[in-house]
Amino acid sequence: MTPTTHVTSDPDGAPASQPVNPPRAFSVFSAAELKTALKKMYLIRRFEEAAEEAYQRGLTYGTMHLSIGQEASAVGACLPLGPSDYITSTHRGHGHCIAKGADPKLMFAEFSGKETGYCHGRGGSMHIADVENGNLGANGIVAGGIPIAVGAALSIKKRGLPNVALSFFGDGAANEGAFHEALNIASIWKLPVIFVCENNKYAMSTSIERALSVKNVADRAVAYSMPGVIVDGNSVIDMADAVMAAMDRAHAGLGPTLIESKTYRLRGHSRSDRNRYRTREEIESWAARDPIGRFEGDLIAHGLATAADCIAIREAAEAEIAAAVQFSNDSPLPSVDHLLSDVYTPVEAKP
Amino acid sequence: MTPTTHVTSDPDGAPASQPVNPPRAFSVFSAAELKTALKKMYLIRRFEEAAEEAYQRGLTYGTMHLSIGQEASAVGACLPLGPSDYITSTHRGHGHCIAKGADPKLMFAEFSGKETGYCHGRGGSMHIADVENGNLGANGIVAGGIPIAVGAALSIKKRGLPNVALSFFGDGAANEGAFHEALNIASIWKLPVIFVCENNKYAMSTSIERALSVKNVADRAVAYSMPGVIVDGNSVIDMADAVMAAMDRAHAGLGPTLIESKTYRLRGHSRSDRNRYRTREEIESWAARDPIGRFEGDLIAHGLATAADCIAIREAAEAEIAAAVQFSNDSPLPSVDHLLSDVYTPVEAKP
Amino acid sequence: MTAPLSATTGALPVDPTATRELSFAEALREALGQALEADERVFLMGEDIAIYGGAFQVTLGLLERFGHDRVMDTPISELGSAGVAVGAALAGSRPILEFQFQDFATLAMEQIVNQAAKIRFMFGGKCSVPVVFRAPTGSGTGGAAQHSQSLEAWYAHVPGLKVVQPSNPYDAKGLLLAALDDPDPVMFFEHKLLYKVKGHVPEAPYRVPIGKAAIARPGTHLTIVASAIMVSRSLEAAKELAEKGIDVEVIDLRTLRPLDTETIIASVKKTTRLMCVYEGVKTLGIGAEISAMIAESDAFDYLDAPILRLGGAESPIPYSPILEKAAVPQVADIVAAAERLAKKRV
Amino acid sequence: MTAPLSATTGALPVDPTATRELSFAEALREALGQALEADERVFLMGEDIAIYGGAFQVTLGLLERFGHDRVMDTPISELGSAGVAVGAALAGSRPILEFQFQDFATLAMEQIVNQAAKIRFMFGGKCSVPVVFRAPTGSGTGGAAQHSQSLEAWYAHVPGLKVVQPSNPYDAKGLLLAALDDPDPVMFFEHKLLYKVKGHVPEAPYRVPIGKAAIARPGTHLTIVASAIMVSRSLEAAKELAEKGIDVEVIDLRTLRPLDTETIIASVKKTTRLMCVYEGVKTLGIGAEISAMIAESDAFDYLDAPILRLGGAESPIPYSPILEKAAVPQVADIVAAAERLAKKRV
Ligand SMILES: Cc1ncc(C[n+]2csc(CCOP(=O)(O)OP(=O)(O)O)c2C)c(N)n1
Ligand SMILES: Cc1ncc(C[n+]2csc(CCOP(=O)(O)OP(=O)(O)O)c2C)c(N)n1
Ligand SMILES: [Mg+2]
Ligand SMILES: [Mg+2]
Repeated sequence: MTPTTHVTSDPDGAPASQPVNPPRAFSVFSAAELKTALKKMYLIRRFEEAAEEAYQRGLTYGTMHLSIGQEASAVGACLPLGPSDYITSTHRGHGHCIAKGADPKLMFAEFSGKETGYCHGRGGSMHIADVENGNLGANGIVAGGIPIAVGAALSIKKRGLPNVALSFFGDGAANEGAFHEALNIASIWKLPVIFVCENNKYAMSTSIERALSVKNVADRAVAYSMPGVIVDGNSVIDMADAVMAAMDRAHAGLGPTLIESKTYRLRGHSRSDRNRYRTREEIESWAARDPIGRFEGDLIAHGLATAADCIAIREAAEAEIAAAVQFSNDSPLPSVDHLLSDVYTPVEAKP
Repeated sequence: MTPTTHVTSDPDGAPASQPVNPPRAFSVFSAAELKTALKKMYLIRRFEEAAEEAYQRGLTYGTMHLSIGQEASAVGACLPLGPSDYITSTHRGHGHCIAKGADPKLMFAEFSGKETGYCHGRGGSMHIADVENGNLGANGIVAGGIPIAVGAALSIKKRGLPNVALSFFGDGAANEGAFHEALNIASIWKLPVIFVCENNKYAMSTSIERALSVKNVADRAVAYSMPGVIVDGNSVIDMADAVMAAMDRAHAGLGPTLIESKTYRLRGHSRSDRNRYRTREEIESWAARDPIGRFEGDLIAHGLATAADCIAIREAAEAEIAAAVQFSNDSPLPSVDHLLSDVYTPVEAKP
Repeated sequence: MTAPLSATTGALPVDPTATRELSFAEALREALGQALEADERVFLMGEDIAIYGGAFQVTLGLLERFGHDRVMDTPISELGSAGVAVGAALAGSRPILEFQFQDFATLAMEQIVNQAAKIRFMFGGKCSVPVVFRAPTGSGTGGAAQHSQSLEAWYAHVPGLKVVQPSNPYDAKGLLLAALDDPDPVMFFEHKLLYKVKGHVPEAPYRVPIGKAAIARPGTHLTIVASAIMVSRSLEAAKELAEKGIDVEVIDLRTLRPLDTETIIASVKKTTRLMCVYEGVKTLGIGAEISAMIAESDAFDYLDAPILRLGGAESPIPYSPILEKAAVPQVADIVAAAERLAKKRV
Repeated sequence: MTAPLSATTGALPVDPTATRELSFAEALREALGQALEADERVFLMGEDIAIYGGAFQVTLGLLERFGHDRVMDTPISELGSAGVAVGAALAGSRPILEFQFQDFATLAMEQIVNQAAKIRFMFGGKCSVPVVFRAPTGSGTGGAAQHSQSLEAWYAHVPGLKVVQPSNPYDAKGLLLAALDDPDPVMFFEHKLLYKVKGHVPEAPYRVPIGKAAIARPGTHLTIVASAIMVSRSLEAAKELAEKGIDVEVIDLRTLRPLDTETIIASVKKTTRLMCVYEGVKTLGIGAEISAMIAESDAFDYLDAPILRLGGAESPIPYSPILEKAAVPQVADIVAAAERLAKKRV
């Protein structure tokens, strides 16, 4: 039985900032790659803010789940992945999507229900996907993507490919039967899959203390004979390191890893949240641990970027999101004539 | 975190015969009560044999799952329970049912689809229930009874009753999402429920090695912050002791316990089993650990029964089952005119 | 929303001068509060129903009044929660489980359909399973394909269940209290677009009987059978149609199982034309049953035109509002279809 | 069991002199083996399908031929397994998942209905989910309420799914190979009582197209629409009815979604009388859709009698054989109902 690996952990469940070993990510990724990661964090942040603005101005529809505060978790986990690695995502999926390399233009158009969006306006915020580039989609069903990632990993293994599948899900998802069944199957079949639980302390209004029978989601790894790793989810570098270790395991045929990313969402659960279940102090204490500033500090401290670089990156991201919003605004709505056209795959008649 | 308590365990996963402490059951139960337990074991054995005979003679219908070899697990677990404690059972439920105090006459009639059966012939082997006496039913759905037991425990707790709910299930059920969700809920709500996993090494043809990601089902208890206890399921006394300890915990408001009963079914999974998945040697080695002979030995060694007593008990059980079969044979079939009468509860019109 | 028009349709007599108005959600909340007060066996379970007050705020404030023992937040465990509700009901409690969206009840189908619906029958009638499963349904809020379904027909296909779907605040309260009295499992579906709709609701507890449809609007030319949000849409359409000289009778099903076949048959015999309007997917949606029921009844002989179904599109519910609207019947669709039907002749 | 009679009904031409016979289970096994041979992306998953050969022995021997990598025993995890199949399909594999009994697919409804059926649509048509879910259905084996259901109508209510239900060994093989070719998720339902039924099955792979019904027996007085075991019962009834001077046309649906409305409408126009025979619960069973479809089609004008449905009882399936038989249509019931219908006039 591999024991749960607590990288480091304070009594609050929030890990201290530095893992014990020198981070591997700094030696693996070039300065350019790390700066691209920073850019993605800014893209996520601005995307979410733009989404929020659109909602406040009554321009969008439906619900949305913003990942502001969780950017490091998404970007760090996806940093080691290539385009042929798969991810599955969640209702809170914009960040994962951008981290996996999606085009914010097509995302914002999808978010706005436009024909030019990733899903031609069929899916919306909760269903943005880009299967060709390994993003098997956000998911409106809590834990719905976990077994799907296991299936992708099974397909990878069957075809002898050097890839992995990585499944993002929340702390709330860890109480779904789908989590249990999927982790058991992944373990017995030793599949190249990485489970990344983004524990932001709440499932909607329900705190982990009231819903989860263990202190850490990673404590459940032992029930599936896989390593359970707790990571500071607000650190890009720690997340990337943990995922690289899990990829090594997967590539060696040793099977899955459960990574618990301790993080926090700074916005409400969804647009209808009145924040009755947590304190302003708690929110502010986490706001002070902002993952973007944190990563900028890391980059500057390691001489990989200057403060001016960071500003330039932020501005580029802001411009890109502004362009994405413009693209979306300029885009046409879907045509009702095509309502039924994507239900089934058109089939050529077999001779 | 309470660690998994291995009472004792050999490399084969089969616990040695004696726990370390002197068994509590001997001081708690009178000789008469223990002899009744022996009688129940014989009733179960004979019931199953009679069921098998009926099938071989083409007299019954449907499938059946015999618990020959698992009598100690059922009888030992139910020994400490009173009529106001609940159980939920499984597809392999005849033993649990008799252990909880059911009348074999009404059971055999139900097994035979007769109007006089527990369920008036509606349920058959897989659905025998006796709700009034705390048996919430066998269940055709693997793991289906686990959350139901948790619900009964919730109701017990809400009403402040001094009872417990005990859920029997198999090793295969431990891979169902229902197991996970139910154990988590029971733990966070500290409910008076006892989970008894009868690990007979196989789910149908699928050995635990190929389906279960841990060595012991009890190893999963840690994922729900509850004690996990491995018991020699072929020992009535060990089973009763483990359940009594779990009842103490439940009564003290400390919540659930997961007990893993290591046992073995000596017959095939169901009537259609061709036993392709296990060896004759394995079956014979377990046949040599027959739980009935074992319990008789315990009773005689402790001076609680004589060999003659045991023979008398067996003969009484045989006679009782013979009478049950006769009762069933003499009973009428249900009337098709009443097919629909038990679908809904008749309601008095409200004024 | 209109309260039922006639006592013969099953509603209790309503004081016509009463004007107390509640929203659909408030009416449900009042019913839940009264049930919790009246019967200590009753308790509520569901995801985020306590502190948050439920995704649609139906249970808002009940935690404060009744405490965490009676208003229980569950983990996100639909199957387990449903099983817990079934077990508690078997053991003598009266649980009400809220699914946050009907779509998530797909995770609990095993417990609902194999256990709750069948236990009484399988056990030879020796016990009942008095549990109420509540769930918001339907499209119109931009929830997209996994948060907008109308799968009521599934449950109406299952003997052992009762299926209730109120269309207005008055019925919401009365049917919920009736569901709680019912000894058998009741699926209680609440259309999301109705939650904020207001209507007259008496304060004292009352019951609207399960299994009785209401004539929401009497008419002579054509019968529309609908439920939930489609009742108000049909009533609105009926107004437009009246201006065009077509006098529509609108039947509010209220209960999808058991169906009030009597009321529907009587109406069809009177109007000789039948149209079923429903949000669920057209194929095998509730309108299929109503149509088939009429086509094999003696009302068949009275029909002056084919039976028309206006159901949801043969697609998942799309996200984009323009598509979402196109996927389910709107007032204009009902008007157009009714006009067509009124002209048709066999 | 008869092979399809006419090429226009969608079957490939069959050599009338061929006599190779296989059971329904053997035909399925042959199709699975041929698919595993022809396409390395294909693999099988399910509970006890490898060593045990499946609860109904459909996959017997395939482990020996293809090994554990292609014939995979799963843990008892229906929801997880369904999700794994969906994910594997999305990633380019061609999984075939066997549910041990259709009843257990209730545990997997989320993945089947929210994911498999909707992913293509939600993702804007940019991918497909080529997965086949197989499941034994129906009563008649003493399985009682949780092992005997016929919930096909649920799936036929869900856009994005295709639903197939063969009635004979020839179709079993041909439809299964067609399901495997299909880029979209297919529910493949196998009636337990058919597994041992024998019939002509060519050895070389062939397809029976999804979505085409077959005229299992041509007739002039009355149309019976049926599927699975109800086809053979209807054919048997038709023989008896022929002796009584009633010439019945029996349509074998083969596919419940999409429905072959054309074939049914044409038959009803010819015979002017329609009866739907199905094992699922009568209310909202597949017969409801067929009846409603006809009642709104132009075939309505041709009807000389109300449309009759002979469906399963409004109860769970009981254990006792005498009750179990009474709960679903038997040959005698079909004969009696058809006689009544033949006499009726509008
Ligand atoms: C099966 C299911 N149940 C409930 C919901 C409603 N819901 C959406 S998000 C959410 C909370 C999820 O919490 P968590 O998994 O921790 O993710 P987070 O929102 O914190 O990122 C809930 C209850 C859902 N979408 N799917
Ligand atoms: C949900 C569900 N899946 C599958 C089955 C079919 N089935 C019946 S018993 C069984 C094996 C159960 O194994 P286990 O839980 O270990 O109990 P045992 O039979 O060994 O007593 C299976 C697969 C079922 N009844 N229910
Ligand atoms: Mg969370
Ligand atoms: Mg077992």
